[in-house]
Amino acid sequence: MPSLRPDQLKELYRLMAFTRRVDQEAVALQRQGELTAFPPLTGQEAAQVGSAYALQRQDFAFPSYREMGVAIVRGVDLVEYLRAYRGDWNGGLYDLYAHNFGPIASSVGSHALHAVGWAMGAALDGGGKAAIVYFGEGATSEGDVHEAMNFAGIFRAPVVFFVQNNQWAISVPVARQTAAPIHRKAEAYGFPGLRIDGNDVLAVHAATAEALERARAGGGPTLIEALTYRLGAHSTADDPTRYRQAAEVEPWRAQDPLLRLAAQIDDEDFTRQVVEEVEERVRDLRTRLLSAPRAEPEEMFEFVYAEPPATLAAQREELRQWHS
Amino acid sequence: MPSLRPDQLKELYRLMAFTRRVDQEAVALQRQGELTAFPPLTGQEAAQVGSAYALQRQDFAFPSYREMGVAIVRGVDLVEYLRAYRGDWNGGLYDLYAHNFGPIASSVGSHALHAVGWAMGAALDGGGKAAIVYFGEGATSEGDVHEAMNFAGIFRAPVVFFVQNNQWAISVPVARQTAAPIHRKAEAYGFPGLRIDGNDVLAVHAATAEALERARAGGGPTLIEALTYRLGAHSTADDPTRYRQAAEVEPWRAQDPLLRLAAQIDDEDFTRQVVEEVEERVRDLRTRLLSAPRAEPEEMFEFVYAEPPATLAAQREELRQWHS
Amino acid sequence: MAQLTLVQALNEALRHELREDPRTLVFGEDVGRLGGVFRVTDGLQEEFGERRVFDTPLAESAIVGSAIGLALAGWRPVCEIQFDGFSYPALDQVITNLAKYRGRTRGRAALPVTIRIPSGGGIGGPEHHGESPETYYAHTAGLKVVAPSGPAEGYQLLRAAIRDPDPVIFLEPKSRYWTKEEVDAAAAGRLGQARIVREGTHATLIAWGAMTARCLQAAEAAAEDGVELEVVDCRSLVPLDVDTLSASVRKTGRAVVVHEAPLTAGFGAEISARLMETIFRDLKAPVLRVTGYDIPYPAAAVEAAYLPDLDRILTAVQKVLDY
Amino acid sequence: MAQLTLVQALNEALRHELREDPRTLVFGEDVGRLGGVFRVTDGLQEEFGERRVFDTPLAESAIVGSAIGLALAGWRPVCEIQFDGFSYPALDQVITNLAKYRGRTRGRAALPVTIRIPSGGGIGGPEHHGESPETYYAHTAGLKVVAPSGPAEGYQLLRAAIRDPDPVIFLEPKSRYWTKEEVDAAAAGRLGQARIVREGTHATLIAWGAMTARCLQAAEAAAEDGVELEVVDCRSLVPLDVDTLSASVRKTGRAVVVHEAPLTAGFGAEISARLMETIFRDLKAPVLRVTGYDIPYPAAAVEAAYLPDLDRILTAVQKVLDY
Ligand SMILES: Cc1ncc(C[n+]2csc(CCOP(=O)(O)OP(=O)(O)O)c2C)c(N)n1
Ligand SMILES: Cc1ncc(C[n+]2csc(CCOP(=O)(O)OP(=O)(O)O)c2C)c(N)n1
Ligand SMILES: [Mg+2]
Ligand SMILES: [Mg+2]
Repeated sequence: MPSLRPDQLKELYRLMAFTRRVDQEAVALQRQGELTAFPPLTGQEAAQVGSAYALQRQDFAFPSYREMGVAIVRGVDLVEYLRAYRGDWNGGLYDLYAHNFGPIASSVGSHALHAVGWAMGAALDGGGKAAIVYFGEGATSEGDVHEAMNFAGIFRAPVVFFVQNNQWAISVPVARQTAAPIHRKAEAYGFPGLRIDGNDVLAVHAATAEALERARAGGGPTLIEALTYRLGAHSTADDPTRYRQAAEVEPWRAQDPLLRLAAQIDDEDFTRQVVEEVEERVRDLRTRLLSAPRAEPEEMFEFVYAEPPATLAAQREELRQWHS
Repeated sequence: MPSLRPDQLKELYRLMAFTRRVDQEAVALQRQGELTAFPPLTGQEAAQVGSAYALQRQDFAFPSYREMGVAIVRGVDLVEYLRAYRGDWNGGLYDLYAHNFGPIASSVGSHALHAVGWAMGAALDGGGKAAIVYFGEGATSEGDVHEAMNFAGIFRAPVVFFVQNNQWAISVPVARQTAAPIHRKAEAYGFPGLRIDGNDVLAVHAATAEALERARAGGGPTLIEALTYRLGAHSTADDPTRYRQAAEVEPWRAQDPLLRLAAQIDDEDFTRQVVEEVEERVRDLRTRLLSAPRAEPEEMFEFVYAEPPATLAAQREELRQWHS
Repeated sequence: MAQLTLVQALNEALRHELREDPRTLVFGEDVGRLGGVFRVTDGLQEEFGERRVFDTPLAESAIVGSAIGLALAGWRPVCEIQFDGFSYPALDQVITNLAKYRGRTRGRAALPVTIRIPSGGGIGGPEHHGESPETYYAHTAGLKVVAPSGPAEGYQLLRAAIRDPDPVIFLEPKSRYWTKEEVDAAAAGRLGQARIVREGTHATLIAWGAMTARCLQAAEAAAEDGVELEVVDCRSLVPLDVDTLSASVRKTGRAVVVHEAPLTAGFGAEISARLMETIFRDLKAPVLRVTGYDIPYPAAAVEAAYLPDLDRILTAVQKVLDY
Repeated sequence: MAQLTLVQALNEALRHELREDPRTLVFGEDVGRLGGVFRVTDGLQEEFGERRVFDTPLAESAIVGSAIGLALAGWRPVCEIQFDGFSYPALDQVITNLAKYRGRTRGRAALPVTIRIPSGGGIGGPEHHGESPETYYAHTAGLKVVAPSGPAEGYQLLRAAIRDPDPVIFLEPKSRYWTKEEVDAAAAGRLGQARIVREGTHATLIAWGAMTARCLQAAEAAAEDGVELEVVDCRSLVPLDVDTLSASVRKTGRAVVVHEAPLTAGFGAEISARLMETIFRDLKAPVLRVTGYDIPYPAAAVEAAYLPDLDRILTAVQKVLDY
């Protein structure tokens, strides 16, 4: 893998800084009652941005609920993304095919199988594409994630399982999820597994780029365990002080992926400028989000079937009458 | 582990020979219309008898649908066992607690979790007991088996996962179940996994005894992959010539676990005598099975709830009237 | 036109769709080399190759989950779950994802997935091989649920299910697999229409899947006593053709719904409730249900006593007639 | 006697049972150190230790499957599934094993397992956090299905569920978690009895869980117009107290069933069918259903339009009155 050019490092920094700032804004918006809930990712920017940056246009990313950083790299409109957390539409309002970025998946683990199926389909179509699926270390306990990795191994599906081991699944520490290192789980499926420093964006990028390239070339799946840390709460409904000590969090703050990349770039003018840019973009995002039209009740009937069965059409009609 | 005494070898041989002969008889009974279906185990006697022979009274065995050899070692009455395949009662008519042998489990893989739960419970009660759960290599693809092993690893449950890798899951070869050796899967869960010659009853016994002993002593779970071969059909409803060549089967016939043990014992009088004993016992079994009372329709209401809800009681009453 | 068993008719339907649409895939446990434990996929791998017809590892959730992913990549998966009782490990994928994906993506990701499930009892199978899971699916909004009653229906409905843009749960009545019937390979099916299988005037029997034939037998038996029963085959539970059902019962004034699944919260309850809601004034008697009992599907030796039989059906008919 | 929220009442019930029976265990995701995402298990790990109250890995099938094994070893597991929408990965264990084990072992292995599931909508949750899965369980023979409507009910029914020798699915109405009510810690509950929450003469509203309170509100609103509605809280869906329900509707002649789950094959259909079967002659109008729509549970912003509200309930009441 060729290492990244300086302008690419800066691009990564911009993306990560923007991710961080939107994350904070989303938490604030929730406190202000503008979002119903939000799962912040602060601390995991390198893992998300670094891995997504390795994707090509034709690749497909399957996120869980915490991958706003990936959404940003994929160019998803954040109004359409955040309206999921505003309670306007489950899964988000963006077009998954416009950016090859799947809907927000809130049920832990089950989307891993969709990534594998998509990758099998891409391979049937002749290859040259890869899927990446994101989930946490907690998700590795679910049967679906096992079945997904097993299918991927058997069908040599072009898919990268990208595990953000952020040490916690709500209040449950990783030591309660598995008695083995997560990256070792790949041995059960016959493909490579590796553990990387998930707060080092360059390491993340390099490992992911290599795994994706192998997948596109027909070399099969890879499991990447990115060691990182969720610095904030599990979600805005969560109070992490109930289950972890500040002393545990502190060392991870020193590993803040943004600080680490900034130190590498070592250009204070640039970082200062990014802060401004980002503020501006977030202001704009906020305005657009808050002025976006709210969901209309009738819309909930819209997309369930290609054509609504008679009973459903009647129900929609009933609702229309209530609301007119 | 102390090696087995000569009389124990002979006991093993008796058990295996009896298992083989009942297996053949069961297939014959099915052909005669006396059983609805039967999944023969011929070829897997060493794996089943050798492992079950390592159990102690207080241990608990959770079988799948093919573990008649284990049932025999546990002292389960075969009339009560085979009546499951006669269509009289799902799961078998034996008392699971009389021999610490669970009901016949036909849904692949899901019983692994029961073994783990039982083992967790035994550990909570102070240890000194172990569970063993039997399933095939095909079952390792199921999410439940993964969740079971993962729980076992986390809770250090005293349980042995005994996989009979008989090369086939109906028509699907092991190469289509997993891209990794099965015993290596233990690495994903942080406990030992080993592969043994499943047609060598002494090797099977030794490995299982050691794993059980470790479990009883609080040393946690073990995964044992016993390499063996299903010489017969998947079940009496199956025609293996549709998916495998005779040439594949032949070498495994040479590895027949009964022949191998007979060669070790090397006592023709003994083996001849066993044949006679076994014939006698099978005749008796056949008579008892065919003269056992058939299931009564009304019984199907009996054990669903501790006390039947009113609707169910009414349904039973309705049926009683039909059948009187 | 040919005389085909249901197994053969379904095989023909799959073959037809595999030929017509190169994006159609068939997969599941033992569907490839073996051709399925019931031989419904017999010969398909030979004809269409291992790329399009393949065996999967033994994992139902993965079968459905990967079908979703394949559909997202533009394929049209037809997957098999080997038996009714083994469809449950995939329920989460079905409820959480298959049924919701179209909505979740605002219609962008249609999932034209067909899940074939040999269902129902009556063939002396072991535990978990005789269940009728239709309620679980019918209650899950976002799915279509189809239950053919014989070869001709099976052929047409399976082709329609595969072509349908929405996910379809296709419940094959395994006790009817070996029944023969004329099948017209040209006839195109449509989902969502019930069928009057026999006309009658005194009461309506409503069924689907294997119970349709049993209701026909009951109607024949009743006819000997001068009672003319109308028999309606729902064919599809979702969408349910309430119009055809209620038109029939409006005419006869009486109805008995027959199904194999347990009574409580079985789909018969939905039909009963719907009939009451739509044609209460025309009902001369309560809609009755003849169903499996509220117990797990029993062992082979007693399944005949569990399944609705002519006696139970005719007794219910007598009740609604005498009401 | 104390004023408790439903969360506190359930916490008290768990505490009580953990104290009384040393074989009782509480486990699930986040129930230990955190005390549950809704704090229902708050403080239990402190009081009873990590042996009896513990966090599990994130795997619902394993939670239920290991509960079965623990019950086989003589323990009395009370496990939590964090939300309705995450109970589906465990459906196979529930249907295939939990519900069938007693029968399969001819009564030797009773499984006194209680599965608590915070259920239903109305709290602005994300996807999968607002579903009402009762039909899936009620249709599964071998289970009991309990759905308390408030703190007092919750306390008594949870204690009864834990003591029950059969597996119980315990659906907690999460939108009622923070409602306060007098709770009598001495009162023993019994499963299988409905309760007349409000007496009335013109029509009967039938509900369970969170919809009970909504029906009470509807009854109060109707009373202002001189319409006296009887409100029945089913409390338990299996066993269903058909006697209490039909006695009420026999008296009023009219009924409306209200639930959050989608209409089609929802449990309202069962109640409707049962009422028709038992008291057809006494019905002055068809039993109507006011339910969620036949769509996946929608996003927070529109859930109020999805859930039965006073307008929809009172319109249905008007319909049965005008019939
Ligand atoms: C199937 C399922 N079970 C439970 C939950 C509730 N839940 C939401 S997030 C979460 C923890 C997930 O932890 P992890 O996989 O490590 O991801 P992280 O939240 O740390 O990103 C849980 C238990 C869920 N969403 N889905
Ligand atoms: C959950 C589930 N899916 C499918 C089946 C159908 N089935 C019965 S046995 C079998 C193959 C099992 O293979 P394996 O686990 O290797 O055990 P073996 O039969 O070889 O002993 C299959 C697919 C089942 N019983 N349960
Ligand atoms: Mg995590
Ligand atoms: Mg096998």
